[in-house]
Amino acid sequence: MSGHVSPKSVYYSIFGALMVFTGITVAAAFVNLGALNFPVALAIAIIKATLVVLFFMHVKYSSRLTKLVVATSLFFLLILLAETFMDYATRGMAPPLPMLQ
Amino acid sequence: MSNAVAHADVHGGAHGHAAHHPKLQHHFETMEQQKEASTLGMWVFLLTEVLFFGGLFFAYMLYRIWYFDAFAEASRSLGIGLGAFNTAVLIGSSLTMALAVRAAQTSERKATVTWLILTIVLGCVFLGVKVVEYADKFEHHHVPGAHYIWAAEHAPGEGSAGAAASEAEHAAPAGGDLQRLTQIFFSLYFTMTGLHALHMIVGVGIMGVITWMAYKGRFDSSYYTPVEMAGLYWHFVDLVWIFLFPLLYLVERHT
Amino acid sequence: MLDTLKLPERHYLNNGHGLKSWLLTKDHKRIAIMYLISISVMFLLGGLFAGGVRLELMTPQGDLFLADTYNKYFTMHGVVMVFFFLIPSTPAVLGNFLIPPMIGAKDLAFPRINLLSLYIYWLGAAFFFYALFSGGVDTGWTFYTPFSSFASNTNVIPTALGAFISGFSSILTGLNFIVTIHRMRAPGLTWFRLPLFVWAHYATSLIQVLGTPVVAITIIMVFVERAFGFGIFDPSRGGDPVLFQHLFWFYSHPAVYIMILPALGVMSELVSTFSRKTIFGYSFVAFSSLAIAVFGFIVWAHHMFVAGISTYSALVFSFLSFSVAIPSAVKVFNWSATLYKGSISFETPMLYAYGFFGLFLIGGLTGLFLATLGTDIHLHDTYFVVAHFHYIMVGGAIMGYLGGLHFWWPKLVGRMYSEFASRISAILVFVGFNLTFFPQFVLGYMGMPRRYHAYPDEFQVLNVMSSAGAGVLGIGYMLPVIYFLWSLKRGEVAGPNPWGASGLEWQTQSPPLTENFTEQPVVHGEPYEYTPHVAREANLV
Amino acid sequence: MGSYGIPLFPEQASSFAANVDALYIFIVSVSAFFALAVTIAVVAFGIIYRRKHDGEVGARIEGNLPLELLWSIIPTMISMVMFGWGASAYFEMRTPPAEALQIYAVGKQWMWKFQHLEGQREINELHVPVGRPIKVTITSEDVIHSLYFPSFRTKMDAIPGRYTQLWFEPTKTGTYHIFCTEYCGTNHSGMIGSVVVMEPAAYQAWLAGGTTEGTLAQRGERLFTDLACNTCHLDTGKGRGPSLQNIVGKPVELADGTTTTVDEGYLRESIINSQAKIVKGYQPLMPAFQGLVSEDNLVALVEYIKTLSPTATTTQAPAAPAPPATAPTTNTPPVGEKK
Repeated sequence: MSGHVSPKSVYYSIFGALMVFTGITVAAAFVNLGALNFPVALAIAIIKATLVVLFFMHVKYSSRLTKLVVATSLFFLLILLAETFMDYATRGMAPPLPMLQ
Repeated sequence: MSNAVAHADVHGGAHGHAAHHPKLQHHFETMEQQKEASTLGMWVFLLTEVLFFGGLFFAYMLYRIWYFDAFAEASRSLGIGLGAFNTAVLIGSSLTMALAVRAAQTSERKATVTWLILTIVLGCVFLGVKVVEYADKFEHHHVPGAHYIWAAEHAPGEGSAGAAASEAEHAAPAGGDLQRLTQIFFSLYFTMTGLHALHMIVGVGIMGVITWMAYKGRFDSSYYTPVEMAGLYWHFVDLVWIFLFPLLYLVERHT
Repeated sequence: MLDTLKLPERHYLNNGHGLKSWLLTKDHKRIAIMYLISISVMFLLGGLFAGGVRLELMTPQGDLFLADTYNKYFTMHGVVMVFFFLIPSTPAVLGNFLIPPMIGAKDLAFPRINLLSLYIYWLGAAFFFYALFSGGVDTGWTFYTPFSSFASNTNVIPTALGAFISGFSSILTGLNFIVTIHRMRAPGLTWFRLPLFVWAHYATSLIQVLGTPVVAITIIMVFVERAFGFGIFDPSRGGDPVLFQHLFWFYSHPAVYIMILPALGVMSELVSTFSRKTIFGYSFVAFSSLAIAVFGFIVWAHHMFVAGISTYSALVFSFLSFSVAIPSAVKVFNWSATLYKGSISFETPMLYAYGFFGLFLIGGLTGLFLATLGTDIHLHDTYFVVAHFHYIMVGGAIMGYLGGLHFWWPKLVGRMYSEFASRISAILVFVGFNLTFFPQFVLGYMGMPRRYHAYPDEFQVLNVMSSAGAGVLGIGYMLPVIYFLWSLKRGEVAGPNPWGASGLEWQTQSPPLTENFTEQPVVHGEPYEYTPHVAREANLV
Repeated sequence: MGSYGIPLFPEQASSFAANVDALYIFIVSVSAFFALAVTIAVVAFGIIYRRKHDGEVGARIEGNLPLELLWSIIPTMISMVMFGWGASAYFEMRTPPAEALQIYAVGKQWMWKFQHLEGQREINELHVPVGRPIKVTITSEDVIHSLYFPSFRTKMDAIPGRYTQLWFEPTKTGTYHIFCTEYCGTNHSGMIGSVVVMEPAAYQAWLAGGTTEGTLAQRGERLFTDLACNTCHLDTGKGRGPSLQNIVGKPVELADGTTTTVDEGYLRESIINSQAKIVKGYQPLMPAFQGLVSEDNLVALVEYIKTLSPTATTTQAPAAPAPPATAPTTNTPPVGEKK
């Protein structure tokens, strides 16, 4: 009946890592990285989120079905973001008429 | 007929030797099945939550790209100290939550209760800081709508066309655009943090119930599903904030 | 033989009496019955609004109701039918009732959440009724901004909150089904032994849990604009109203499949049972349900081809839209092939199935005109679109729902309805439906825009035909209410399996016990197995 | 067109109409074929395999893979034909020819306002010459509307806050419907009008009659002075704002280092939302005219600025390749990271 019991040290080290990443992301915001500012902030957030999901939420030790549910949510989120963004990114472009005729 | 059916006496057969766990609901056959159902249900619920915040996230991304300067400007008006503090508080509460679940897994009743109470306290600290931040926004008229005013030094060029034109003659800095565009930022800020705070409030409520149940000794290593499910929810709420913090507070701080 | 049948002594309907035993029940079957009553009331209400719309459109001048009244009628018709009837219809009634017995379970995985979803539905409906009695709403069921946020002066907020709340009811139903189908199947009942009805509901549930939250957040964004004066879609503050449409249709296009997929599942059961034959291409029919659910999520912007989206994305969305057509076509072909060398009988449910064939074909094929860019520019927001989606959502979804209701009615209440009356009603619905909506295709190509209170004279002939058809359709829909109610007391006792159908739900008594089965069933065989021996046995039950 | 007194097609009055109708008839034929085939099969099976006696069951046929593939692949291929044909028709509709005559349309609850370059303004009525491509630039003052010409087989939404456009070439004189097809409130069904397609000579005569305001560009020029735009936007380029001579259709470098092309949408945005894109080398001094200039007047200003660029594609000059004018939606700010 009992699931996977992680040692306390795992939780403490994940907590430490999360705090370190929080520090990094704040520090990075004060540095001008040009176009990289946003990707860096987002990447750090994604790393932090992954740590939480894998260790605090035990997905690392969960069934394949749970992993599938997580993957499904990300896949459909990606569809929502990508297809909507496709519209905004290509607005104002001339139609590729020569291609079609 | 099809699905040629035989009837197996389950209760007398496979599981007959094990007495029913008191927490086993009648429509489940085993505790294992019951726990798996709860876990799957919780994850499917979190999946809906991902898409729920996903719609807001897209709106934010779009307008951030379109109106970057307004977003950077508005973001700088948020207190980074409070934001970072709250992030630390929430991550800390995730730690205490994880430890509460662990304590339940190992049948440590007292530890479970202690960690849960700590989680509630940290959650309330977060909400308290949020109240302070919101009050500040109200004071500065940073709540979008009829009373919205973008900072005084950026006085909006409202008035008649003639007034606007004469203002242009004096080459006064015009805050008209920021007056409009920063409202989009704050609309998203309030919607996103408001919904997050609402999730926190619900979370604190759930934690209260779970803590009480833990105090009454309802959980041990053979049955701790409610603690685990509440933990998943709490971690998810933390996860949302992990994204909200850089998106809202850290748009551009280096200028 | 049949006259010797008696209702079982103990069943879910007499296990507890009084209002409390219903309102506090955790039995999925009782919850399904309460859903049935609730959505029937909502259907009646939505039908009344539709009647108002059709009455007004009999004359071109717009002289029966005020324009505002008319606008409220079609808005509330849409809101009621979409959010309070079609979305819950087949899943919350038939799915709720039948999925546990079909998979050999005692109940859904979360009975209390099931009851909660019903209460949430009622709460949403209460918000809608509040909006209705305080003057109604006129935004169209689509709530397009900026009209809904700033221009309309009607009760947008309670209506939108009603839709928002009822969405959670839908999410919880879907969540419950997913967990139930994953975790509660009887021993031996593998995925590929599941009835196709269950597959269809699994696909439906996926859409419910994946799509509904997005429309929920979209409604929240409209709500904060309207209630607090925030600006997210507000063009005067730099917002983009087209973003609303993207987010709205991300849910509302797949939502069409929430309505039609369960009906497709019902179809598979009907076609197989009434031709006493296993379904042709089981795995293709099963996977086409999943394919429809997944493809349904990547095509939404075909609702927006003239809404100012980019030419490139219109191209991509048009291309993807055709991808939904293929699994739908595969289903139709497989059902047709199932009939080949079957042993076909035409009881009422099968009449509905045949009607479904006709209407779903027309509805599906007319979708091609709207996926094709060149024709959609002309047809967008005309009566062609109105006719198309009514063929799918009324022709398809309601034919499936009614077919299923007639099929499983003996299981629901243990008694048969009048076969004669029900055949009449099936025919009336089919004829009335075509008379109502087929002329609208022509109207649409002629250029008549939807949501018009008054219209140019040349459209009148077709509009009168349509209104006349609506009358026939109305009678066709009312008849079942009468003979179903009649059957409750006076109907012949049905016995466990009046149709000689396969499927676990027919193995138990009608009406079933609260716990569905006396013993946990174990499944050994394949689905839809009909052998001469078993068929005889079924008739002797 | 029609049969037995029931009309089936609206008038074919534009260069698109025949193609759209042909595509429509093609899809109708394909649909009718499949619908009939399935119906006949289903009805025939129903008759032939009717249950003869109670104990009868159907044959056990599990499926047939080649058949499944066949009826997946053939519909896919046919639908690709529909897609291709439809897409090419669509691109034609979204690509106005360079020499198209410019007209501006503004939707508001509940009327259509049209403005001709020569200065004529009409409400719910639009006069156009036959045989000449017409480009309509559309916007809205309040909610979303949709400008629909059934006889021309084209429509486009009017979206507040941005420009969209459609074009058509009338091929037949006469009077045809204009409808609003996006629900816009109480009088949605009253937001209709008629488009009058005239012989070119009659159109010229109509243009000559009755306007006192001068051409649209002249009206724009007066507004340009009234709003004191001319005090900063000097032709020399030495004013506080950039010169507006010869900018339309050309790329312009912005303060944040990106480049954009000057088109109607950019001009509109730069007037009402002047801080959105600052031209490189200039200060963000210009006030925002959001809410201060009506859509009608904005159109006049935009048209005036366009006439300052005689080499670019404007109304009368069919010269120059014109990427901005062909853009399907000259609109809201384009997407692109600014930092």
